[in-house]
Amino acid sequence: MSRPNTVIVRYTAVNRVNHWITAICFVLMVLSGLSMFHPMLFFLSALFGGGQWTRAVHPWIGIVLLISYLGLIIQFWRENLVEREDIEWLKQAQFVITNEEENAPEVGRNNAGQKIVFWSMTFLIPVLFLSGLVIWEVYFGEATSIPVQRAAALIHSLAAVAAIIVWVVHVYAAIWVRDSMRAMTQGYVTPGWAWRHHRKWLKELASDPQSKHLIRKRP
Amino acid sequence: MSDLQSQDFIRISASTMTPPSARSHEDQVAKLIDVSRCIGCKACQAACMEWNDLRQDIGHFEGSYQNPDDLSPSVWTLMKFAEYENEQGNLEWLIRKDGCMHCADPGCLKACPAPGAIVQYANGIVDFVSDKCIGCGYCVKGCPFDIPRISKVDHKSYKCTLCSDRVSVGLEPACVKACPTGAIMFGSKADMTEWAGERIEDLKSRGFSNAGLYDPQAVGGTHVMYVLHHADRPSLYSGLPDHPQISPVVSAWKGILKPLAMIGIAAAALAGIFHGVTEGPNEVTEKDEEEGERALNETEKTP
Amino acid sequence: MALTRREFIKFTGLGLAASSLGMLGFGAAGEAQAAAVRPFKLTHATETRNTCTYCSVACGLLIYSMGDRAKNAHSNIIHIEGDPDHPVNRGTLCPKGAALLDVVHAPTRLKVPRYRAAGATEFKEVSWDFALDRIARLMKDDRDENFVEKNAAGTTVNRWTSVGMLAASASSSETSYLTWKVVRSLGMVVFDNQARV
Amino acid sequence: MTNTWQDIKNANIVVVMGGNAAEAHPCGFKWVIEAKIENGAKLVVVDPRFTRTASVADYYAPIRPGTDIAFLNGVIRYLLEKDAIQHEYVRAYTNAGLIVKDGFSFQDGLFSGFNEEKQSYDKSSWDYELDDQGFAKSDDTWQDPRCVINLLKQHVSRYTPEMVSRICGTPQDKFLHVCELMASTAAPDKAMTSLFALGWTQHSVGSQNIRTMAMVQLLLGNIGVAGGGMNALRGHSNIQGLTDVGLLSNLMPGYMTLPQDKDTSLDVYMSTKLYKPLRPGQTSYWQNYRKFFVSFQKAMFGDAAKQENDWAYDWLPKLDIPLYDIIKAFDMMNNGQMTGYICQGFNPLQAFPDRGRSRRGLSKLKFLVTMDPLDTETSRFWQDFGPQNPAKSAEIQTEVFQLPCTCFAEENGSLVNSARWLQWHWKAADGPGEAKSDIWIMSGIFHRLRDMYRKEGGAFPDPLLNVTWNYTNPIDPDPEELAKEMNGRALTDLTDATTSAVTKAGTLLDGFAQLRDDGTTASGCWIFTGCFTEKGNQMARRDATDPREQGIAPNWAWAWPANRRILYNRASADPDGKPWNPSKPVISWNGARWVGVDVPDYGPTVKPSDGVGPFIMNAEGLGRLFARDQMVDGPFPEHYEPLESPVENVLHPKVRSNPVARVLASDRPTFGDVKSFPYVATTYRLTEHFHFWTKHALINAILQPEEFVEIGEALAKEKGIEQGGWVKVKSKRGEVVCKAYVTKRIKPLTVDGKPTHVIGVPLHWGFTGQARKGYGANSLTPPVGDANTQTPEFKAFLVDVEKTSAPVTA
Repeated sequence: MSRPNTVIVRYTAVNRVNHWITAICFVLMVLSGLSMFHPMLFFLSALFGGGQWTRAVHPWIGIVLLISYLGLIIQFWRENLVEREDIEWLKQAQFVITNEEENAPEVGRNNAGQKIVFWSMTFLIPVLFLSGLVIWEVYFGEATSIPVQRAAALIHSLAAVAAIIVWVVHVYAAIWVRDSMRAMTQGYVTPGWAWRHHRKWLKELASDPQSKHLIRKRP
Repeated sequence: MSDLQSQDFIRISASTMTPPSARSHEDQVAKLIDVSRCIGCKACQAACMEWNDLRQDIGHFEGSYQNPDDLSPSVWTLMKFAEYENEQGNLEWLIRKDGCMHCADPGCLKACPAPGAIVQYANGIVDFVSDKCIGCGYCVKGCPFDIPRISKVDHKSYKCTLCSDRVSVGLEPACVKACPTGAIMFGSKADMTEWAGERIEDLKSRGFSNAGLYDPQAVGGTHVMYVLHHADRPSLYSGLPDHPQISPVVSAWKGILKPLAMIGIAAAALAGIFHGVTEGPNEVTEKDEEEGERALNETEKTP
Repeated sequence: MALTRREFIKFTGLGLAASSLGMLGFGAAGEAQAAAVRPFKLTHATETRNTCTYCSVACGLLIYSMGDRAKNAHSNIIHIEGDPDHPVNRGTLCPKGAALLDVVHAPTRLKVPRYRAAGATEFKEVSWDFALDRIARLMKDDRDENFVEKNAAGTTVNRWTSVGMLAASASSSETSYLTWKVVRSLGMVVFDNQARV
Repeated sequence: MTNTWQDIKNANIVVVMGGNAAEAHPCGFKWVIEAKIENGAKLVVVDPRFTRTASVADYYAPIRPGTDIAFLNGVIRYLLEKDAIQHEYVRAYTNAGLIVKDGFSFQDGLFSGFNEEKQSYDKSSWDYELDDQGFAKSDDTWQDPRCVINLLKQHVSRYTPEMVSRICGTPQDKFLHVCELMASTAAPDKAMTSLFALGWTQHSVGSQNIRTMAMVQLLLGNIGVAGGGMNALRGHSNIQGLTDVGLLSNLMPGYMTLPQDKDTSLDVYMSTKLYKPLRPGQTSYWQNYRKFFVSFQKAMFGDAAKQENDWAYDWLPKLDIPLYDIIKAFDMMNNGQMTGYICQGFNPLQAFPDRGRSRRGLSKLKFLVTMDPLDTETSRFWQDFGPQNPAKSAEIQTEVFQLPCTCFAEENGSLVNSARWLQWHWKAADGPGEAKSDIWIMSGIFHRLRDMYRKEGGAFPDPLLNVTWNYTNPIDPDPEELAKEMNGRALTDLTDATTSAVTKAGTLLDGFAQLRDDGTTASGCWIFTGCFTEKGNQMARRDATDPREQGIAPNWAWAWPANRRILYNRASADPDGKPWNPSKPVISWNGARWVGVDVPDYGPTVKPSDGVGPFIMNAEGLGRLFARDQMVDGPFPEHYEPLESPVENVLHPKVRSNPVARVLASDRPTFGDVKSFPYVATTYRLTEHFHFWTKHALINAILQPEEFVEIGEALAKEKGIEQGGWVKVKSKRGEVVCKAYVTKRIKPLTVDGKPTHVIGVPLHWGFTGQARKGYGANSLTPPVGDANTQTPEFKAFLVDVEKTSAPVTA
């Protein structure tokens, strides 16, 4: 297969750095969080220097995660607004899953699945943050009543599990849909990738003189 | 686990294993607090502080004899005072020694995520092993009696140990020994329960028809029990829970959620793996590239 | 209940407790806990019998001190608890007695004689010899000046009223007796103790 | 205490009045709880506040501070009216039937013999009619209107339940219920014990408070029996011992009294001491006074005390006034009559009434010596500590010596507990730094003075030069040697008159019966004889065996006198020697001798038929319902209002308070009246603290950190005082600014129709130590003393209270 000479910038450097800060934080949160969630995974706390360290750093990473994710929200909220065609796409999602994407409607910059990931995280991360604050013993141990803390702990766990599942889907999708990863590592996609997965977006790009700068020669 | 004789633990926090159960004949111990004999002298508090080398900061007078004002990492037991006017208009000064109840089914242990940080010995004592404590505060949320307190200094959880160091060498806890009026007794749980029965009879004969034993079964019974003159209303005694139980929220959190969550996460991952194995990757074809290029070029040419 | 209360109280005693509680089955737990729980801090401490210094119930005490009284070991009191053999307190102590350790080691315990000169705003540390020499001198000068040998009626009265003494309430009877001898042999009559307050 | 701590468990009724045993003596109080559990006893508490003792009581009745005599006289009236007395006991063992002199009378609040000018009584009319042989006349049928029981009936007739309620503020039904409970112990096999402490003593009528209850106990037959008695719960660990050894201005060891100016010779002195029995065949300790005295002089002065010099009688100082007590001492200081003061383990700035007066007094001294393990307020009276101790150091010319002492854990010795047990204790460690024992310090002062007198001469050095000091280590005498000296020894070979047994010279004596008045025995404190014998240190005995678990433990330590555990135990048996309560006998007559768990109160072979009365301290051998000459303020107890009281004396308005209370004229202007100070205050201790010591101990400072007063909800509401808010409590003498504890445990009492509020003032705070700084309750208290014992009236005085803000501290 000949390598195309033209590529399309999908994520800017700022986009990517922000994403990866979020991703690293999220992974650390998952590892530290799970170690405190299930005894089977307590061994993960060793990665952080033991249980005390795990307990201590988890909320701080959470703060970084939240701030970082706020950055992502600011950068991506507009392109993740839900549109009527997202529903159509979802209805045809079985074609996507079976790699028969050509049978599904054309997709803009983000498909409905990506939007679901975005909005799930946009909902879950603040929930995790707020419920996390309530159970952040060191600073807020006495700020709320114990029943509130119990509820917060339960909500925190539920939200975390949901977020992890969303994250698993997100990561798998990135692997499954080949070359997607490059968009988030090197920032660009090929016209073919765009044609295959986000044809509508490609067409818009192509017809929009404002977007010329996004189309460049392969570096 | 370290070099502990694990046969002597019947519960260990954050352990997925069933502790060994070969030693099945160890007597359960219990501390019986007979509120009707208690004069609120705080000897138990003093003895506890002295034996356990605990000294809270000197506080202020806060409108009650209750001092310090709350349990803390250095206050493991605390006399609580309630002025109660009964139906006859007579004053009763209900004084209760608060502290860990050493539940048979300890909520703290259930909530604890650090393996071995909370243990329950075969004699019933629930003990915090601070070496393993991570300071998360889950025990605080798990406890139905609001007992554990997390230190702001070393971030470890503290509470009454039932003087496990004394009991382990065959002595009674320090508070029990000190108690001037015998309001705190210590022995086997069976003996204490029986003795409580005698005390309740006596109290009934003195007009306290609702006298009874506080050994709440919803937490499996406790290894610290109270003889109350008003066993029908424990909350009169500075908010002793009327119906203590491990909160359903905590049970859900530490019970069903744990396996469900693991299954859920695993299922998501497995789904991905099986999808990958069965459907394979979604790859861009050469045709796609051509089409893509074409789409780009077309527009480039058309303006 | 199989045990009488007296026996019950008895076996909470130090010596008996170890064996009796052991028989009840607490001993087995001990083995396990020994590895997990805080080490028992009195294992080889020296035990001294004493009597509580506060009220007149006179509870028996066991004072535990570091060291085995070897020549090179300086005894330091590390723990005080009730004497289980004592017929009155049977091992119990009140909140004052249970906290005796903190009065023995109070930061405001005096360690050196101190002297405050007339009009001074601070104490200064002095030697015992300075303090006792000066006190004796002040006492003698005043006694020689104000001692009343005979009253107006000519009766020998031998009294000294211008220096007085308040005796303690917690010192031993032996100390009291010696104090009485010193005070009365000087003719002192302004003499009282804390019996009333 | 007449009985032991453990003996309380034998009681059927425990009355705590004039004390707060649970709070002040928790470990002794366990025996009250045991009485409830083991003996089904009922605990009755009568107190102005609902105390910690009340919290475990079966019955609580409130009372206005300072009105206990009215209450108890009401009880006596009830008992006599309902005939709820133990007849046989009262007839045989009390002076109910003795006939009182015609001259005795009581009118308008005054007994016969009152001298207005001297504010004292001539007690000569307070006596029995005597027959030709000098024995008291009696009427065993109680028909004679002048016999004690009839005079008593007449005296208490005014104390009807209505009157009691009017004076005390106790609701009538509660008063009557308490009467009923007490009356239930008139049965011979039932006992009531009275536990009391400073709640009775710290009044201008302190001794009479106790006496009234003693009379109730005599009428109920509760003295001398198991579970009975009058049990003064003494405050300090060795205050009993200090009193026993006579460390009071007018005392000598063993309750002998110091000569007065009128005792111009030994014979004159002795003539007032040797009691003549008032009934045929009666015995009395005091018949042996001369033996005790001479033996004491031999211990004190050794060979220098000789027959020729009247056993050095003149070397003892004589008193020109009855007492040089603390109230007098501080008055003298304020008048510039004192040069120096030595405080041995005592903190008068905190402990004495009217703190301002104490501070001014100390400022006028030339020198002050304090000997204490702790940094006391007294030793720093001259230092400015802000509002809690405003002092201008530069203006105070007192030289102060603060001498560091060892504490209980750092010395050997014996302490006498409330039950008269002498218990030996052992040193556990050395004291900190250069701290020295009181024995070393007193010896140091002694040697320096003696050397100076030897070198320089000076005023009458004879006693100082001749006092015995033959200790192995004269600069730091061994407590054991001192204990042996108090016990006493034979100075020559002694032969017992009846048994012909010989006691070798130098041998330690076994009992005070061996003491002689011919200089052949020496004993520093006769009541302690037997505590350290040739068999060893009896005070160190540790055999806790307790026959029948009756609470005697006769082989634990040693009790004075003669290892007797229950005083007046002869009264535990009926006149024939059979125990009143067969299930709890103390001693009984087996036909040949007295046997039982305790040492009998008199000769073990004295037959019941000899009719010797059980109360052998009294000349008539009987318990006194009529006090004859012992009390200075009347042979019967009478209700007098406290010196500061919110109401008139409704019984006799002209004689409002105790006419012979100890009040110095110079202090009268410091008393406030109800117009300016409308509330009754009472001071007390909290269980978390011991006086002013434990605020130095961190644990206790944590357990009760800060000064407060207790105020009832009604008064708090009236005054706008919030829970835990700041208040200022003022008396005519000073003020305290502290936190308020608004409580349901103090309720207003209706006294003579008017609501009366009581304010509780705990007394533990000062300006040294670890607890938060406080003003101290004695900033408020009046310098008034009980007529008999001069104990200050800390339990009833007047104050005002107002809401305020936190004090500004430096």
